[in-house]
Amino acid sequence: MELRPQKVALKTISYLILFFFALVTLFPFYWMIITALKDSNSALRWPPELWPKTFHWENFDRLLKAAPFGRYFMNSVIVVILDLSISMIVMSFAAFGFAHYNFRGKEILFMLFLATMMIPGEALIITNFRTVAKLGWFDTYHVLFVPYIASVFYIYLLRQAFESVPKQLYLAAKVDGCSDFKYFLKVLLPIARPMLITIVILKVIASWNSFMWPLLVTNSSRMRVISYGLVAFQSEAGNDFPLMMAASIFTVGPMIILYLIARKKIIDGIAKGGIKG
Amino acid sequence: MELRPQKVALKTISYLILFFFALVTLFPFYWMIITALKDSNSALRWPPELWPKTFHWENFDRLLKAAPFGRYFMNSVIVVILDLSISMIVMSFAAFGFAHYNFRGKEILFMLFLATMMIPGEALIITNFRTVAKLGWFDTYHVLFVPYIASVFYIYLLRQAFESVPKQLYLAAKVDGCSDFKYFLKVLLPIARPMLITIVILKVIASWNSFMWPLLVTNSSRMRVISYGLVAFQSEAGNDFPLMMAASIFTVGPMIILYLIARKKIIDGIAKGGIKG
Amino acid sequence: MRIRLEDVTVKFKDRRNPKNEVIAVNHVNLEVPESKLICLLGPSGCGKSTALYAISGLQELTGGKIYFGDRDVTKLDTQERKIGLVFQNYSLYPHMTVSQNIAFPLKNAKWKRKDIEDRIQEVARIVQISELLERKPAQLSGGQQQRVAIARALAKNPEILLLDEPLSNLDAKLRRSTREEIRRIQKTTGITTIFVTHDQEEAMTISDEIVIMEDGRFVQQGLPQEVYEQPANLFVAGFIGSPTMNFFDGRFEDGAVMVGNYRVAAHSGASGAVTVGVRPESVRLKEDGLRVKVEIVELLGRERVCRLRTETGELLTMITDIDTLVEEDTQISVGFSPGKVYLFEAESGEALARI
Amino acid sequence: MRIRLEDVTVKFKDRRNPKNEVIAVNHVNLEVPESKLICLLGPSGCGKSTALYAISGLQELTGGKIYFGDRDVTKLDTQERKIGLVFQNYSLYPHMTVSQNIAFPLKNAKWKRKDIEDRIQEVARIVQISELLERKPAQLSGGQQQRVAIARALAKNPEILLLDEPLSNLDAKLRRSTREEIRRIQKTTGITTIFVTHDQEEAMTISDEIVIMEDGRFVQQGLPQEVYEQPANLFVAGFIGSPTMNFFDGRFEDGAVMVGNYRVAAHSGASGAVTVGVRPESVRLKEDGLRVKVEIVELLGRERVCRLRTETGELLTMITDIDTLVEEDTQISVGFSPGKVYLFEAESGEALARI
Repeated sequence: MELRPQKVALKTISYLILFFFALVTLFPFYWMIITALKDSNSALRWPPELWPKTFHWENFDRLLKAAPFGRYFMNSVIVVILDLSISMIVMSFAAFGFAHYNFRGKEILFMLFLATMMIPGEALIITNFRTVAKLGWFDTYHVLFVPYIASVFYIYLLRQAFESVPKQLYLAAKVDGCSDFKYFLKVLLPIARPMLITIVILKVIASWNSFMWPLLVTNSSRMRVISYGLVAFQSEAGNDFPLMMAASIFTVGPMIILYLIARKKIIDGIAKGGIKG
Repeated sequence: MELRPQKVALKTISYLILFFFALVTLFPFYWMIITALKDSNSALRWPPELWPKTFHWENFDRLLKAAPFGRYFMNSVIVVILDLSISMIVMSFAAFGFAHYNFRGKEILFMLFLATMMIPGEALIITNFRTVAKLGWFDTYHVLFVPYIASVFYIYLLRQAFESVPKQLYLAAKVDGCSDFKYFLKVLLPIARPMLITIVILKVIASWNSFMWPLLVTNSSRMRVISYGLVAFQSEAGNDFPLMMAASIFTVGPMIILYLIARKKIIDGIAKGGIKG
Repeated sequence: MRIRLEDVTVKFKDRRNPKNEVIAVNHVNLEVPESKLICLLGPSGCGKSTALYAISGLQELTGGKIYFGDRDVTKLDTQERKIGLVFQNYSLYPHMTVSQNIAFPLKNAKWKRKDIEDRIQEVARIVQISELLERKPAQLSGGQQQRVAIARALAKNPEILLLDEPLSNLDAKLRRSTREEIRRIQKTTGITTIFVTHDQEEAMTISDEIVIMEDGRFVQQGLPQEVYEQPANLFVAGFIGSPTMNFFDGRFEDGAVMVGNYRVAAHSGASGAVTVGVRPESVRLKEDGLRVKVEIVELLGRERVCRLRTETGELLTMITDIDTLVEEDTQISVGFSPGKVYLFEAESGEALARI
Repeated sequence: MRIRLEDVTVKFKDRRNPKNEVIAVNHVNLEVPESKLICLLGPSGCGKSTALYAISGLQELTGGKIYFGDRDVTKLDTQERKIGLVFQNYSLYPHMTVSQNIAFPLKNAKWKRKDIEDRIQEVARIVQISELLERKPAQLSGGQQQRVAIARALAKNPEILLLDEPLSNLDAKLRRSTREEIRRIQKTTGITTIFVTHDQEEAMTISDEIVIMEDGRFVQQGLPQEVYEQPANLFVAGFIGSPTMNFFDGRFEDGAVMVGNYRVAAHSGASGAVTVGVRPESVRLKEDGLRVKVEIVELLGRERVCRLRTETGELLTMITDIDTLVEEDTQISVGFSPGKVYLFEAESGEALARI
């Protein structure tokens, strides 16, 4: 339905804020890309060029010669895949347990879990660090993801998704001669698919971008993941901003490609099945 | 309805995973608290004591003498309050603009915003760092939150919440002689309250726990926020684990208290009105 | 307040194909007398809600004029039209109590606090929700929410009350009592009211006059019983009445109307095809009538609803007294009550005669 | 397959107060003959769905026994009982197509792929959804989902079909046609069927026999028309029939039943109070009858529904032919048709006589 023309004041305020918002959100991103294609001198020039005169694609060649980003990249891919496959299984079962079974103290236990969301990651990193140090896990792949397998928030979202499936569907499955495990596998998981996809994507992003933890528990450059590699490289590359930005694009690129491929799924997942439970 | 006894296998798997999950989630937390109350020697002992023989409350006294945690604490409080009040206003308007008005390219702009969620914070920190360096904003309060005022994800959640309000309610408000702005203020915001509360809490946690950015843009210890203060202190305190853990509790404490106070609201908010839109 | 619509038209752009236009309301004229309750009745998608929104001012007109009394309100904003509007889903503000909901339009109109309080008590009394004032909408039943929505619409002393399918979210029992309630409130207050519905029984029982809409046009306007007994065309005849009217392909032959081999009645129409309509209650057992097989008999306490099939495979419904014995899976012969058979032009569907 | 319930009881713990027990089904006995369709009819919360779930095996019994034929199934799991169950909200698996939904119970029962495919075609033909097999439930209308749910329930060749308010999510028109459809399917397949509903009209039209439930007990079992004409007590009389039966406080006096000053009929009952019930269609214009004021007259095409108020303030409903002239705001005098007046014991509500 078309509405009568409204007073424009509020609309103007909204637009101004959207514009400001676009600026602070999108500009750094744009800046990263064009700086990666400038030469070292013009990158430092003030006022900055908003559009470089020549594009220095050779910056990427220089980057790969300067540091083993290929290796970093593969390390990140391995960690993401291991993390994802193990944690999705663990979290699905945990969420199913909470959603489907009743046991004494269930809600209190769940509240305790949720309470840990309040603790800053930095505080936990130290105790986790001591634990893996005692276990002698430094410079391994598993040390990079095992402490982060069980995320309270994702289990919470999954539990919500499972609980939003009508109880009658479980009864229908019983009538249809379906075991609990089959119900979990054939009915619950497929229905929660939008939420699962959303969580997979968020988990991939977090895992790919994780930095502090790899910094602490990997020493050799052989085991560096890409985000750590990026930061380490930045301290080595010093003032060569274009090279730093090229390295940033190397790190950001896969996530952008993931977004472009999965865009519709992400939006659908979050909008329809995901966040809405 | 009570159900007939089910096969126990799946239940057992669920319970085992829940137990494992409880261990990796809750144990570090427990460990932090008891270590803070041990003396330096017993903290290092192996195998560790699960329950200290004596409680060394004086660790907290030693901590406050060793570093200005009171000052750090107040800095964090100021930043959180400024961040929260400005960003909630900005984000509400932005979400309202997206939810309520139609303009050319709206969905494309929104997709672009969402795409920035894929970029790791570390990559943006560098460009943001260069920007605020040029602006000469180092060692100020506003530098600590301005770049993070507009969070794409929260705007997205708010937009969802606003759009889930039936369009007919807007028409009803029109019939009742209500302007657009009044509708926003008196109808939309109160209805979206559960979501607003959820976002406020998530924002407080993120703001309180932010670490990398303060590390980069504040130099003087006068401007340190508590998370940075904690980490800085840890490198200074060296091997005095109990003191480090006491400092951690100082950082974590307010969040735990926030949780205890707002627990019901958080749960209700996320469960009913919040995540469910 | 009288309402007059003059040549009102509302067009939309088709969402899928923006080049196409959808004509939701198609050059309609209407006169609503003062203090009357008029129903806009039609199937879903016929444009009746759009017409209501056009009258409320929430929907801009593509063409035509709307008058309240002698005042041309075509260009006025909703809030200047002095109307009350009750939405299909009630559209109560979920975060406000009942009394805050009722007070909301008054606060926006800058009434004094004392006046607002008095008015809340007054309308609460009219719609009988005085004991619910401190509740939130979620704590109310559907019927109670409905009353609150009416109270809110009445609060500002509107000159016109518009109701958009206000009963469609209620269950059968509540629908019945609420419709009597609305009728009572409308009579008490004497506000000119337009009521939109797709339920013909609702329209029949509640309204002073019915306006039947089809595809954006007003097809017929009249008293409820008039519309039932003298439908203007095939559409109205099929839409009004439950179970629906039976239709047959008939023909004029030898100065009579024939359905198959059954001579319905003498009628000197032009020769050729004709559509014959007869209501279920006008189908009667009759020797030498139409031979039919009884497929289903439903006993509904005081009457029998029989589904019959003719030898040519057409299905028809007959309603008889509970005491008239008709059994399933038997062959019977039925006729149509004289004076209760409707003839429609086969092609246009226009009513021709009642014989 | 015959169904027999012997002294079946289901108790729950009260959620708010775990010490209290709620008796949902209270020592009921039932015999369902082979190939019949039985309705469990009662208001919401009367325990009818719990009773159905108990028969299905989804609900454990607190006491009593259930037999299918001669087999005691009381201790059997749901999947061993050879039943099909259609839920109120259909409970289709939203991520599966129609044919996958129908195949699901067969796959769980380890049928061969070829047999499954044949069976899908077969049941799809019975419920007439052959052209919908590749759709997802979300792409279907309510009525189509309903049919798919029935198809899935029929797929495993169940010996018993249970339906839990299967029509309550459909609109009025669809409800009518779907109920005829269910009747047809049940007759075609000959499966013993139990149908739960709160809608008395639905129960009247679809079932071979009706069982009326009140507060966990079976109050009356009988043919639909029997239940209508010979209600066992006040509850049944008030629950069956629409508009509902009129009730009056009456008394025995001088060998007759009196309502106010109106002498209803001669009857030699014990003296004292009695509840007099009379259906709206049995209220007739009559001189020297009960003097009433006509408050509302609804013209419903073929009949008039009149709301009347007695001099003592009681409201009653009368249904007359459309041609009987009764006008609003007039005084008339009405009587009750002889042989159609029901007497109930004033205290217990038990039926006494029909006079």
